[in-house]
Amino acid sequence: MLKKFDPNIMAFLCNWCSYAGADLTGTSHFHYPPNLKAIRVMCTGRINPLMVAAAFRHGADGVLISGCHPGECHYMEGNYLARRKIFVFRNLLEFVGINPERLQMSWVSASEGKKFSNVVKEITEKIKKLGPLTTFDE
Amino acid sequence: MTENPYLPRRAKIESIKQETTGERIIKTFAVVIEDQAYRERFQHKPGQCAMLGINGVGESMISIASSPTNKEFLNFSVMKLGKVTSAIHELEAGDLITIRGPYGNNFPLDEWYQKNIITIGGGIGQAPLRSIIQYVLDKKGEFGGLDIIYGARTTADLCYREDHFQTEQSVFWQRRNVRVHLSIDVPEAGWDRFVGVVPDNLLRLKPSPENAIAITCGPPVMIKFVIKNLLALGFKDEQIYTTLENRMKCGIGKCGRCNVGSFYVCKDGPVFSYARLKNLPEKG
Amino acid sequence: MEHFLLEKNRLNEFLSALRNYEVFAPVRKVGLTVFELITNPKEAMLDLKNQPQSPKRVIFPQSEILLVFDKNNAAKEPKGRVGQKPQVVFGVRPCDARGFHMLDPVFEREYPDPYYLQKRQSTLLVGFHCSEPYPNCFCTSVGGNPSSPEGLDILLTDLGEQYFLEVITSKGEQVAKEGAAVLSSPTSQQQTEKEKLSGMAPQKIRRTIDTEGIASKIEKHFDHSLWRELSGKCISCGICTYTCPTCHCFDIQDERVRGRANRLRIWDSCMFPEYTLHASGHNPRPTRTERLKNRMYHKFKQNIDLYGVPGCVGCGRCITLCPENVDLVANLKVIKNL
Amino acid sequence: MDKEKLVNEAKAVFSREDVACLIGYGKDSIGFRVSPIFIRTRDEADQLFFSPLCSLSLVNYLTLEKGVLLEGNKETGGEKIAIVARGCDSRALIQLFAERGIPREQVVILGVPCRGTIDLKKIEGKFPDARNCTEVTEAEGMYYIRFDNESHEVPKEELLADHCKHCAFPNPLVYDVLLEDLVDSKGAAYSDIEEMEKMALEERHEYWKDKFARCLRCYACRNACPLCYCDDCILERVSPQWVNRSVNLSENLMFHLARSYHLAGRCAGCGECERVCPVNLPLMLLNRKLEKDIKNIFEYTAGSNLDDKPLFASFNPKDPNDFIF
Repeated sequence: MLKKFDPNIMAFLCNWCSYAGADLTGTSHFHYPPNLKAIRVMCTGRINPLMVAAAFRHGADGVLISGCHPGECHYMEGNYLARRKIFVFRNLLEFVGINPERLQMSWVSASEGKKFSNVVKEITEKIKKLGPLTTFDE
Repeated sequence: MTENPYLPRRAKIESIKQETTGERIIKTFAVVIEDQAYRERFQHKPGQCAMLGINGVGESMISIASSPTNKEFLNFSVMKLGKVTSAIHELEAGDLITIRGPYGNNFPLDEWYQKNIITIGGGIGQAPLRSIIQYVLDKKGEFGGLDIIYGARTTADLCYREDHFQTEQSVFWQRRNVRVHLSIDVPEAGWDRFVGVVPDNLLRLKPSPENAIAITCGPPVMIKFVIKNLLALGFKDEQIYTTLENRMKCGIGKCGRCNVGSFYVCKDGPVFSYARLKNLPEKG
Repeated sequence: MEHFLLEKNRLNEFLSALRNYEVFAPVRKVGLTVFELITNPKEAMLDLKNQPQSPKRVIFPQSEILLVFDKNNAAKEPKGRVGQKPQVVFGVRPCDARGFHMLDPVFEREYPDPYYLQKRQSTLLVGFHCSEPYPNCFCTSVGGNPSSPEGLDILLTDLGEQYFLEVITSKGEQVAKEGAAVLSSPTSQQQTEKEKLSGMAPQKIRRTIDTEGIASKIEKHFDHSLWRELSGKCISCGICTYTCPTCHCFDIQDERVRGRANRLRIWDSCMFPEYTLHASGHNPRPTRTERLKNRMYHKFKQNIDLYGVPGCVGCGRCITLCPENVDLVANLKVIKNL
Repeated sequence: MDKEKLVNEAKAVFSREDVACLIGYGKDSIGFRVSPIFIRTRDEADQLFFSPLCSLSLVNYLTLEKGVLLEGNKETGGEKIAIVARGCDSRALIQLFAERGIPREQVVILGVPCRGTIDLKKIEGKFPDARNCTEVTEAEGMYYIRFDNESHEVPKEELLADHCKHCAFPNPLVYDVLLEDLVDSKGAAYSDIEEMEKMALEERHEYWKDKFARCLRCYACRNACPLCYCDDCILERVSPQWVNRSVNLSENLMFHLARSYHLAGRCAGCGECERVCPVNLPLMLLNRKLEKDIKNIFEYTAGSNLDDKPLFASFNPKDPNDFIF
């Protein structure tokens, strides 16, 4: 019997919004799939897409990057810079044959516990449909 | 097929002593090889090195800082610098480490019978010299006098401090012609010994070249000036020894990177007489 | 040893007969000729002209697992080649076969290296007389010859419609036995033809350098300012070392990926600054000048000191593939004329 | 190009400016090869030449070994560096001025309007036995090639380097001396990239797998690149180690993702990475794919304007947002 695919999803959450949002999800008892492994970063702007590639290399089937809504970055513009970088990196992934849907981004504020749980649910479903990432298996 | 030279053996860390509290932290590890057969085969001579490692992190070539007359354990003084040495510094007494060796050549002790030994060390460079110092102290009848010249940047950077102080103040050793000359580079309150760099301390002490062997180890620039001063004091090329270091990976003369001229430091070194060293095209 | 004749159109049959071997042969990939394990003899491309890489990697792979660490972090040796089929490398140029002769003492002496030696001992080299050398070939200047059997187990010479097959070693004899069904005996005329071709081969080598005395010149002029000029073009990439049949330097690294932890040996290059960089930040060979000098020193002085021969087989790859045209032969000439 | 004009202008630069070193093209001893040469005195300038064979970029020599050339010449006391630069090279220079803070006035640029250069692999493949090439000129879509005792005419299309076929900046964008009249520019062309974009994801993956599996990780693509100048490259760090040293498909893919991404919004299009690759990886496809997207979406072209802020240090509130939850 085929083992059910349980995806590994790596999340990079910004300290000021999304990490607090994820916290709120927990304290508000909103459920979300346990596939997500979160790493707190100070700002999405400090995320180097190489961290995303490394997550894939080390076994992630999908990656989520989540930060403050546009205009609400604690450091004024970190999330705008992240958006550009991630947009370009998604295009690069697609060009070498990796489905860009495996790299997701969301804006979740500290008060959006419900949204965070929905984002995680939706992304987990997406990655489940895509199946395991085998590109970095060797 | 013969034994796999890359296969390390497990060794247990018996104790750890933090030597320095300065900018660069040095710890001395006392380790015992677990496998009895390998432990018995691991017969090192003063001057040799061994590969210490942590499986999954990597290996580093470290001088053996204890004398073979010490049958209880092996000493390694490790400075926290790169990936592997940083991981080794995280270990605690009772933890396991890996070891393979011993590697390299050694000091030609047979040729030094009844000679006066002068060691001139700087910083972590005292580690390989410690093996010969301990050996000479343990086999005092085989050698003449022993002068230990050692310096570091500050008192916080001095290795084996208590050992040196004890030997320095011991009447027992003074009667047996063992003298310790410590120095630090910059003045410090409470320091009544020499202040200045090691080559200057050497010039001040003016050890006699007669029937003497001088061994030096330390930063490249210190070695350079120590050799210059030794020559000025009348030492012959054949009386001067140094131990070199280079980046190493295999330890057995295959990976290529540690060569100085046509010699591999890991296999043909680390001990070089100045007579041999001065003919090499690049000096490490 | 024995001589045979192999009809060219029966080459595939000959390769197919080697059932007891894993056959490596040059194959065409992405416009390049590379040595790979073949399953179908038709894949073999006996184009000896364009081999940017030597077959060195069949015996000394670019990355190789030395040790496997288990869950308790205990080190185990990976399964070696013991018990597996022996390998045949087909289509080796004589210079590349000599390259293995240069690698052998490095891995054999003092601390025998089981990883290299196991593969070396179970690998057989079938070479081709090199009838059309590269423009940058200079094997005859470093003790080689385009028709040399040195280091090979079998040597083939192209006679037009047939290959003249010489068995050089007893390992080669075994292969000849397996393929005996498609081999015949050469006529004395064919024997003469083969000898004639061998005699002509060295004349086709167009680049030459008299290496006599180079070692002492390199040593004598070690601190000469000219080295800086020679290395001015170099960009410190690893092409010359990675394509060299005699370069053997490697790095050892522990890697953890997805719960697997291994200690690996990976080719390294003396052209990289990191190669000699101490953890303290001190680098005994900090610039391209010292690194390029060291490479030439290693090949033409150190190797002679250690093993009695220059560590170069004159394949010319480092010249042909150098992106900035650092020309070993030209550089040697400059040193020679100092 | 007229050699005399080039040599005279180079000599004039030496007379006029305080130049420590001029980096230019010189003919090599073998076949069609061209080498970088470093001219330190006025008289040495006679060795300079330029032809369609000059396919290599000289800009990376400005930053090699922490910019050793930029330190000036202690013997002659000269301080500036002069460099022969084509359109793509001038873009790389603009990027360097902006990123590295190299003062513009420290570099004397001899600009060469470029009609495209010959791929050495192609011409050596066509004439493998050529020993001494004496002349290559271009006229009306043909190359006229002389070597040894032969002369040949070859259609330009056959020998032109691939990245030159799509060049949108043949003319130097910044220069102190212009060595020839400006040439017409076709504008950027991305037809090959668009073709690849039409492929299915899996198909494209297979395509790259086949390529990356060949990579030797010799770092030539990085070292030859005029814009890969970091003293401490992320691809070589061990702690943290982003890319392992193992040479296998996964690590090679990591390497190339990192390399091409680091050139996003910076690549000058000189094609050095592709030119130097010993295993013929089509690396410019990756660079040009990003160049195309960045141009279309962010209206940004690397090295086109001395005053531009770096792509990833700037943003527009209206940047694409529809991929975000």
